[in-house]
Amino acid sequence: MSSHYTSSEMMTVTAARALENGMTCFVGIGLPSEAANLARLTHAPDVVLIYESGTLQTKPDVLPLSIGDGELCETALTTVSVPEMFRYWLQGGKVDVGFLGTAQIDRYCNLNTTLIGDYTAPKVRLPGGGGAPEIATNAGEVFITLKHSKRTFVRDVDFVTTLGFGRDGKGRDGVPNIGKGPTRVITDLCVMKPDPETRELVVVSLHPGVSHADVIEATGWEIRFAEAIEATPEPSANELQVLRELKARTDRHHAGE
Amino acid sequence: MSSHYTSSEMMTVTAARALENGMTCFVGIGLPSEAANLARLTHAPDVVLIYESGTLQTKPDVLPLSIGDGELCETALTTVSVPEMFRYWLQGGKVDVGFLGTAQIDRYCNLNTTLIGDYTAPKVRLPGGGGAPEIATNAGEVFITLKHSKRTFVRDVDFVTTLGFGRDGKGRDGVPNIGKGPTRVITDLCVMKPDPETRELVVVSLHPGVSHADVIEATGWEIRFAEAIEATPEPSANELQVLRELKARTDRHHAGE
Amino acid sequence: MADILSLHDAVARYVDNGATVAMEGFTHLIPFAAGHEIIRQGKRDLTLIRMTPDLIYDQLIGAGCAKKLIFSWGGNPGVGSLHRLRDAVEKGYPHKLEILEHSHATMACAYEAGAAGLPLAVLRGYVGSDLPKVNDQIKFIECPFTGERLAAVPSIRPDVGVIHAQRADRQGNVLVEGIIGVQKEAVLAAKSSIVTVEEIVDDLGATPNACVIPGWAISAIAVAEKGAYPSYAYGYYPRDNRFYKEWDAIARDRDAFQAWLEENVLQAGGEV
Amino acid sequence: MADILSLHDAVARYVDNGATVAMEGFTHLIPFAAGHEIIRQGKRDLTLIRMTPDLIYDQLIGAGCAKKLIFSWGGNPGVGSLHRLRDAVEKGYPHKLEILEHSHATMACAYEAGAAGLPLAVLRGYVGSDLPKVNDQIKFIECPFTGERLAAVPSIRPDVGVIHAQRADRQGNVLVEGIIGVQKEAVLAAKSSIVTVEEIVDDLGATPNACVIPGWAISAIAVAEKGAYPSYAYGYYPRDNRFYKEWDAIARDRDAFQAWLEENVLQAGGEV
Repeated sequence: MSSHYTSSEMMTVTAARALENGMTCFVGIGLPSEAANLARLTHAPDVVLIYESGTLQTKPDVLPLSIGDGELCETALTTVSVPEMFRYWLQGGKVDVGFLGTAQIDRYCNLNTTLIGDYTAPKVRLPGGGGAPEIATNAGEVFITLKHSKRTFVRDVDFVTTLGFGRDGKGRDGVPNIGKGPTRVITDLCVMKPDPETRELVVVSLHPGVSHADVIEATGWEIRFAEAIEATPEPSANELQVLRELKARTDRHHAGE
Repeated sequence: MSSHYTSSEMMTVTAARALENGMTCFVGIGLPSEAANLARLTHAPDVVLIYESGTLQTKPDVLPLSIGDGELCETALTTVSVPEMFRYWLQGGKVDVGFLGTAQIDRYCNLNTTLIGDYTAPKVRLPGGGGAPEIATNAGEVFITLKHSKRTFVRDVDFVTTLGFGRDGKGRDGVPNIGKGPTRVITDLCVMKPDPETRELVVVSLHPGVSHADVIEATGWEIRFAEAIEATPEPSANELQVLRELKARTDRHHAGE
Repeated sequence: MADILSLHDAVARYVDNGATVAMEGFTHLIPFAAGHEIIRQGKRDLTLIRMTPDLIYDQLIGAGCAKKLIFSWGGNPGVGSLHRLRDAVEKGYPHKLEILEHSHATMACAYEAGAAGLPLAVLRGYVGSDLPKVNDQIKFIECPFTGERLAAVPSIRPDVGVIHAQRADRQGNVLVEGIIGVQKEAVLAAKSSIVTVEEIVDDLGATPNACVIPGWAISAIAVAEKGAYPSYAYGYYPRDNRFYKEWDAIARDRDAFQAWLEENVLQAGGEV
Repeated sequence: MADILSLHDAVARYVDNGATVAMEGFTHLIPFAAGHEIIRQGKRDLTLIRMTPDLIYDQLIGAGCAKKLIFSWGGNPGVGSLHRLRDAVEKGYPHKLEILEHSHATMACAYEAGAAGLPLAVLRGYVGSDLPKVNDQIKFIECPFTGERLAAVPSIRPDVGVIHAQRADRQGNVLVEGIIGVQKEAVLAAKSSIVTVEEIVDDLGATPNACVIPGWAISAIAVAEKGAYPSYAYGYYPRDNRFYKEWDAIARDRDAFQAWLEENVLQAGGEV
């Protein structure tokens, strides 16, 4: 891997590039928020960012630590109540893309943020669904970004908090008035898309310096690769600079400086 | 009838006195609005007036011509959307009394503001229900005020736009989560209340100078009188002065002066 | 992203003959200029939705634009009847008008449900009323938790939502202030939307929780100065209550109405 | 009409052992001072409702006040786990905690329905999710107009709603500004309500459509300066993100938590 950027930066830049200028994006906290704001500060100045705290069309100067940081409200076009956010803006069909992270994902893009183990006696209790279950079904499509590892990429999630394509890939078939679901998953190793027929995730692009074996090693099932696999373009100098400045500003801000 | 006030003034003052200080009142336009504001300007300064236009706790200096005059918003504590008004404030149980007028009323206090004649071939088409159907069921109780005549007081309304106690007086029996319905009807001749058993309207108080015969003559069914009928107290000099000033201000305002 | 168009072009692009149109503004900010433009363009067979038809729909109905009216209170506020509406309902003039009648609470909830992308609205409504007997869109459902019987109606999802607002910024974001009625809902529930505004400004000057509709949720913005007259625009001009009273005589007479329409709408270049 | 009380008296009057309590504030305006007062008064067996339990419920759970938690996202935002919550769920410490789990959209709609006096909320939710398998309050209904299958949940109608706001006037009317979350709904849906405020002023200084809750819709107002700290109050003080990060180490260890609680809540006279 090239030494002038990290694999995390590669992931964020690739995720950012997935957003097109002018899209309305319902943004999850953490990696999605980082990517969405990078997009806004580089190639997509008119991307509309919406956070579930009710902040519409927000342009934070530093990345929020929480989904409801003051920065999000102060730089928003307007701030609505949380019921209105979920009813009028998300369920009302105004969101092009939901951008989500997750703790666990399976081969059919189902997301688990509820727990590891059994529901009544969890091994690890995770935070829960939050906005994700309805973002994933009410947004036009869904992008997912997370780090690649055998712990996060599992054959079957322990719990379907949020629908990808269900346990058999057919979970959206015939369901009216929902979005098309996950259309890409961006990790620190590669980009994956669901197979148009089976909905199983397929690697379509490898990041520079990443091998097939690296992805196989980090995935909890026998991951498939597209026939014509692409090389993910490297981050540009400008993208890296903007991202690093954003993260430095953010760190200073949250350290209370 | 005493010559120093009119029967209309008698009606308005009596209707105003029905409101107690501190009540929250969902106000219909016209006579109810006149009475409610007179109450606020005399014995009930802390009565909370709510209009269906979304204006909460409003204190208009002149009577509104429409339910959404600018005066209502400018003097309100706050103005909410109309869905919020009907959902959170009325249906949510925050209204003590709904104050309504009507075109037609029957012996069981059912109100008709829809039409005279048959629905598909109306003799006279009236404006319709507006807020009344849900004000009458979701407010804690209902006051009604209108001028007394055989045309308005009919045995059975042509159409039940708004529930009093139904065609048989039992329309509220066993219905959960609704208010107790009409508790008094104030006209230019008398005050009526529903019989606690049958719910049929009974005259409980006659205005000064009004005879039993006057009421019988103006009512479209064999109206009953309470055994111990009271004499409605006359308007005070202060009430008359405040009412006349209010109406004079209002007339000047709506004439565009 | 909203296109900033002339009112003529906005109406020509989005209001088709036969369309379902919701023109809202609860007494305040009634989009009269847009209504007049629809009349001038001779649109026909419209299904008109509005809680309070008011003078704007009296004019559209009298001008022959409407096939059907969905409403909840059809009077001239504080004055009396809407005579063009009554003439259409009672006498079928200028032609038959189908009506579908609700209560305010129901229409407000149906707009809310439309904005929320739901197929139905649920409310504690119509208890003991005859309205469900004459409106077959009103059904009743049983709450699966309490067994309570509640009213259900289809949500309102018009082809076009039309409102008037105080101002837009150059990106097409709109501020609505004062009595906000169901205006936001009428825009969000509709497939397309037209917002007329008093002016376009650099900065909306909105407080954090003001009623602002983002430009990307609107189809077209058109400047229409005094576009809500004879209703009013909070912060701009008052309601012309005198005109509302004068309307009674104008609309009561078919010829007087036609003369008024000719002079003030059809022969007028733009907004009255 | 709201009584203006001390925070001690407001909590003593309205929060009973065994009550169902909703303390809301979506990241912003979290009513920490009120939470600490509930801990100090040793309330027990509470059913705690909150979309994001956050540090405030981590503290109440760790202090042994809670019997049950109804929530939709139980993490320390941007930091990680709520360790007192996890200790209760995973290990039953300090005692067993029953949980009932929703999504944000559902809880927001359930608050909205509670404020609207309805027994249920209806939404397009939980499609394909396993949550309905572990939460028997989630049912599905069929739209009588379209046949669409929609989720239904009971509305939220707590015994007590507790929020923090910027300011009240002397009549007890309250202004909430910035991220308003489900705060208004939590007050309106509840049988009783407590609103803590930064200050009481002569004039709220609210614009026409600001989020103002009238005093007659509130049970008690209590002044609690910095009452939302370490969350924030728009226009007053920022979120202490550093404290949120430090909380991870405090809450991870039972003894460290107990020491923190002793020093900052139990031995503190009033608000931290």
